[in-house]
Amino acid sequence: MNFDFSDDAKALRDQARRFLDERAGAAVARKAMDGDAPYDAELWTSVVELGWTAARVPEAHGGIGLSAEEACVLAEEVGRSLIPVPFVSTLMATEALLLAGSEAQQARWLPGIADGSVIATIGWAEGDAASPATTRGVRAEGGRLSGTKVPVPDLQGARLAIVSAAGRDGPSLHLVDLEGPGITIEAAPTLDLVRRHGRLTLDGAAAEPLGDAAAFHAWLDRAAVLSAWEAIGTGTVAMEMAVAYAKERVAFGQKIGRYQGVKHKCADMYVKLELARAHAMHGAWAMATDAPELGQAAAAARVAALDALKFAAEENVQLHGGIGFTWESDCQFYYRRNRQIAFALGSRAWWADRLVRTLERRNARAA
Amino acid sequence: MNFDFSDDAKALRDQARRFLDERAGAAVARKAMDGDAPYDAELWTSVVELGWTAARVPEAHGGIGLSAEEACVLAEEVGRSLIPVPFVSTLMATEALLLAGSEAQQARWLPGIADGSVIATIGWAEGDAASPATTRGVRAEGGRLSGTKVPVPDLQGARLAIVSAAGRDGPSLHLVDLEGPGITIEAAPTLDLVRRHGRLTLDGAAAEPLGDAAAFHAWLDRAAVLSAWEAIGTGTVAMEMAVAYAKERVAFGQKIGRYQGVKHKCADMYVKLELARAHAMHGAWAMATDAPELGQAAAAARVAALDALKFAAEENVQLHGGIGFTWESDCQFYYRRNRQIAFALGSRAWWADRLVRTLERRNARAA
Amino acid sequence: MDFNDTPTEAEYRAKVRAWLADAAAKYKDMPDAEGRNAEFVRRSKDWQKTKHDAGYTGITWPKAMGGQGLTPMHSIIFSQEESKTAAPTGLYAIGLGMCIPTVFTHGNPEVIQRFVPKALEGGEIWCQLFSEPAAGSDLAGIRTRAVRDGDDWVINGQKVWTTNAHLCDYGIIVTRTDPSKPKHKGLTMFIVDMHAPGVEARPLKQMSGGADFNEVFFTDVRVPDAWRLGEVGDGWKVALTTLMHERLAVGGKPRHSPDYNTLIDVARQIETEMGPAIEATHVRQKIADVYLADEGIKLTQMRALSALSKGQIPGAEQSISKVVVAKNMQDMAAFALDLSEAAGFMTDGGGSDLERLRASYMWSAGLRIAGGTDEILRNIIAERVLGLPGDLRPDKDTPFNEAKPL
Amino acid sequence: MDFNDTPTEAEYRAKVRAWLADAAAKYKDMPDAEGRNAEFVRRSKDWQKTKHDAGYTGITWPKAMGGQGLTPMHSIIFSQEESKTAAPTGLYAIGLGMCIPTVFTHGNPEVIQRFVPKALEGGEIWCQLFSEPAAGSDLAGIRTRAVRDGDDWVINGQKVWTTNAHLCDYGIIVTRTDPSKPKHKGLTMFIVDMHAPGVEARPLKQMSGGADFNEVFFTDVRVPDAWRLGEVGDGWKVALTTLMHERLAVGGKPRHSPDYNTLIDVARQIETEMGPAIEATHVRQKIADVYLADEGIKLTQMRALSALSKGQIPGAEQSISKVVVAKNMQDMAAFALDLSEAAGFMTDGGGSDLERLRASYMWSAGLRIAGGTDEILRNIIAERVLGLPGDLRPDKDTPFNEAKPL
Repeated sequence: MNFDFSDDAKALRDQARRFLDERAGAAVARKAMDGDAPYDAELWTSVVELGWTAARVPEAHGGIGLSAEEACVLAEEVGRSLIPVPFVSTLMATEALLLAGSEAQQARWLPGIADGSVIATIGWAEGDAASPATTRGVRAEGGRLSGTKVPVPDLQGARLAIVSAAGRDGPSLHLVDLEGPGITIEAAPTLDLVRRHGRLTLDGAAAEPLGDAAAFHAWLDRAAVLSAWEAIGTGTVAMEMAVAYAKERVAFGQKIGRYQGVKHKCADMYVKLELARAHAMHGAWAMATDAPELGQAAAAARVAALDALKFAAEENVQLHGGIGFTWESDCQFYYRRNRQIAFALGSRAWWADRLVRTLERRNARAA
Repeated sequence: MNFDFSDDAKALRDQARRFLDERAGAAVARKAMDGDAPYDAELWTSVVELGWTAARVPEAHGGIGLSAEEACVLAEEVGRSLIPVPFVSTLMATEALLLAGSEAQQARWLPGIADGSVIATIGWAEGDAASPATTRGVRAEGGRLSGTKVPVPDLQGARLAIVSAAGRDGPSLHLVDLEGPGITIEAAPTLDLVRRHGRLTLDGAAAEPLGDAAAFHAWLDRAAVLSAWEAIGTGTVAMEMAVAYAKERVAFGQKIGRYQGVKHKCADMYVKLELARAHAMHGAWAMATDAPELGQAAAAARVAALDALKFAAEENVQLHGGIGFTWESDCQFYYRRNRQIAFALGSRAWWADRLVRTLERRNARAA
Repeated sequence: MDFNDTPTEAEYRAKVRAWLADAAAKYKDMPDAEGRNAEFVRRSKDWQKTKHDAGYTGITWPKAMGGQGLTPMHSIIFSQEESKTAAPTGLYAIGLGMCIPTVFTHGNPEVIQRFVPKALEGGEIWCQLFSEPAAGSDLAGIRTRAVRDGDDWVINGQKVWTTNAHLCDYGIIVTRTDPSKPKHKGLTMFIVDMHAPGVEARPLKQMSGGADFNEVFFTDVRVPDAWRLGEVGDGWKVALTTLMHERLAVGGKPRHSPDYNTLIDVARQIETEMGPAIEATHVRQKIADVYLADEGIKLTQMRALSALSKGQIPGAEQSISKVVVAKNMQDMAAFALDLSEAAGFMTDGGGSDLERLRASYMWSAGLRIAGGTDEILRNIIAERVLGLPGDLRPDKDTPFNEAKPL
Repeated sequence: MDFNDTPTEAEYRAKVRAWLADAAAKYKDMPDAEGRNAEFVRRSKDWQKTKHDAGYTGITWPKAMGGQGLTPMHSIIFSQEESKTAAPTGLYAIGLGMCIPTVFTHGNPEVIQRFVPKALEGGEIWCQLFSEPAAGSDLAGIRTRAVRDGDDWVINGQKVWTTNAHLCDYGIIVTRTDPSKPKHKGLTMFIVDMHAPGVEARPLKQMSGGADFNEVFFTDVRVPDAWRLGEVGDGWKVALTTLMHERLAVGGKPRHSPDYNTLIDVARQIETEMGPAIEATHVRQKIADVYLADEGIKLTQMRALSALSKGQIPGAEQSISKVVVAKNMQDMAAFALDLSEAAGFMTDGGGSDLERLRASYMWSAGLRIAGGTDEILRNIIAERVLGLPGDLRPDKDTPFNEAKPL
């Protein structure tokens, strides 16, 4: 049994960790928050040079052709670092192209993604309350899309948007070249002040279908695994921050980490994160092997990771006491990002229900 | 503002507490558990002599005519004491007669209840999973009932059973004289080894309707308030037991009550019980004044009390460690009674939903 | 059991209501003044003076201090009625609720004469300077030094989480005057002039965006010994008097916070794949949970008010309230934002309910800390109400400047 | 990443499977034997001898001790395959898993010669005598005394929570030999003959009804000094070796416990006013939560197995597992029993799922305590994994007989 990442994936993880520890982190996120740029262009160049955008792209399209395991470790490291670049969005879009793109579509977009000239993102949300499966506001007619997607992460600066639009069997994905006509892009402020979101208004914009409704759902599962890894990375750093503070802060003559009220909370963070990690590894395995368990593993990974991140982000503020609630503290980055990741692919409750639907289908097949 | 029990109710509470501290408690419950009697006849005689069964019965029917406040304080004290007598069942049946009984029905039964010659109980459950509102197994035809009610608390020894049966608008209550023909009573073992339950098989047994479906629901609210007080009493003693042990048990050189892992758990028990107490007082007020808030207050009281009791009963075992898990420990009485009270009037989830329905109706009226 | 005023209370309420109808009427048509701007201060001063002249200030204070010598219930009745008007409130809450009672309990006659009447009629605004970066939950860990110099004391150090420091004229401050004594023994309390040289108040921006508090820096700030409150070295005891006055406030959810009805409204408006969100049983179970917390705390406070009305001192209701309210706000807001999916995450739309829920999610993280963390409050409940023993405090008897944290 | 055996593992598994198919076949048709009766003991002894003769006992032990000198993965593979048969297991788990490794690590050559081979072939059954009424979480609080008398030691005291004590031939016991030393320093461990005069094992009935453990009373029980394990006063260090062997067991949910599929099945069968319970979203959310715990722990154990397979020592997986499993069992059982309303409360019907859920609700209360309470396990995770400092231990350096609990 080797229920663990491959040595290659681990080596990539270590390399990414070293780079991000040096170049990213809360201080860089704060600079991004205080600035206007949609992302940090210099860091993006470095990320591209490191080959992260090329990682999943097949060699035939100018990439490195690494496996889903590598995508997962990168998502975790990026989640740890808060790095203000559109990597997760581009990665999720890449997965959609890999999964559902025709040879022509892949040839059109993947080389640019690999060499960093194309930033890509995915938009499913439509402002009003809606789950990924209830897209209502954007319709496709004769190769053209109209409607509004908002908030779309990393939209400003992106060249390619993959958006969902209502179809006969539910939403399906469409490729939109953002340099085409009929497209308006505006800022859409959200609770996350570091990762920028935009409002994409489509007015008869040219669009190509990217697979069918089934492909949309298959993509959702893959994206959920990646988002779980990102969440685990972010949550783990929130935990590490809390633990470090608990080892150092003194109250009533002892390190606060000696109090069970504090240490049991840290232990709970760890337990939740480890459970999430186990599910997310299951997801990574299922994604890498195209296993039939993918649906169940992906939903479980996302739900467990959201729970772990939320708990770690909230209790990290709590353990810091007053100082943790200040603007100057880094606690806020994890607290706010927790909302971003919770939103990113549809809510915890929606995914929990999806998990049970998957289990029911599995049980029905087995019966 | 006097959101507190009347001086009369408090005096009755103090008297009941003194009696029960002396005569009841876990040791008496253990004796009852080890014996065969359906209830402790000697204690029942004392309870009747103290006037508890007469408390709610109007003077015209041989009772004392006290208010709902007095019923609530008695329910709490009885909940504290675990006293093995059919008082709560008789009290709930009394409320049904007071609420929905005709003059003749009241004259027939209340004097016997007041003087202790009639033990009464209420049966709604029908063995298979069912909420109070989905009675299916017992039907009334031409003044006769057929079907099975199980488990019915305190059935053995009872003279009068008030049972629900399906009607056009949902279940309604019926009076069944258990000395009549067509009645079979057997033991029905449950998780509660102190409060005995029975299986009541009705085979064309004579029965009188006691009010309509609306009366059934109005009774449920009143019973829920009483059961909340009982639960609060039981939960409070579980908390007191845990707190006493935490003050005395030593581990690693300190009283375990010094550890936040222990003391925060005790604090949480207290917080949950105090919230439940506030809702149950609201229920007592609404019951005593026939206020339109009764539905909402009763459902909230039951749900909050179930939560508090469950937490106190479970964590009382936990705080005791190994010794708390032994048969010889009294922890089991609260752990098991917690299941009995949870079952007694329908589950927590059913009542939580009922609470929201009540709020929706209120909001609709206000709109 | 009833929710009615006693006859005395009813009489007082009627009198107050009649007076307010007239005196506070003019505020109804004024545009809102932000909580911390000059217009708000002007209005607050004016309103305090009006109340003072009519005998509605210092309601519970001794008559000798210019108060009305009435009960806490009278004070609560006035506040309840006042809060129904548009009159400006809040600016004097800490000063008159906590600072000045400490001044007239522990100050010398001259100090009382100098400060109490002026404060009561609203001429001077007060703040409380207790918390420090290294003295939060463990308030006695205060490091701000006061050193005797002739008839004065010289203060150096930093305070934090001071409400309205930049608007205040005076403050009460706890300082360490003898670091060679154990931590609770070497403290002394003073009155300090917030306009004195060396006092600098800086706004302290919160995670949630606003800046409702201050940091206050003290550099060689001189205070006359006559402004000392209590004996030298008795600062901890004096501070406990101040904090006791906090307990009498009957707290609860911050005004205008979203509650279970907000969740009902939000859930009614959301259409999911399976129908209206309000029909989903997990949403309904959550609404019930939120109701239990929201209404449970309100009812718990009514129990406290009933005790007050009978002249009793309320118990642990305040601690229960904050433990329940703050976490419930955070949980409910997160749940509702999740339910609202994208709309809950965007900050420029979604209607006022979602705006309030987002603010609530951010603010609740601070509320779980301010005025006693969830953890400290559980300790208080366990120790003061249930009688459990305290955490070990290894530094309790060690000289402050020799204590080595374990 | 894969869930497959390595080639070496696969080869061993195939060999084991082939052997078991033949050797364990006879048990398939035997009627169930209760875990603690004579027939079960007879069958267990027989099966242990069979395994021993075939080279499947002491799989991880050194060859010098009669073991196979293989890795923990080999041992786990054997257990996995064995558990698929009807062969009787469990009686030797504590003896061979924890007691005998302590004996051969700390015993003298004669003791090893006398006890180890006999234990391995199943001739003698062993128990572990550690916990006492006043030494549970704080195991070093042991009060059972051993006093030197010539070549013997005389033991007096009481042990508790001893599995199978009444079936056992020998035990390892921790005693206090010097109460004037600090608590961890005055302990010594011995082998004790469970049939010796003065040893009395009484069944200890649990809250859940059964009696799976014993209390064991020692009255003037004599043990030769030659049966001492480790030096006098080194009992704590020796006990830690024993407990370390516990860590290698890859735990999890008790076999046959209800899981998320049970909840799905129960929910499918319940018809509520609003349709099948399985369609209620609060039920579905709960199923998801239970799945996350159940499967999350299974997957966490696979991570531990993968580490073992690579020759690494697993980390905190055991502690995580028990914290999650026990509470999840209690919550899930309570939820399912609630959902089943009356049927969940009665004990004489409702089908096997409900029987298992009721048993699970009772048993989980004990599981949250046994082998480390939820609270102790959280301490372990926080201190050993996250490196947080320990609770203050005021009695650590005080002579045991002078320690005054704070």
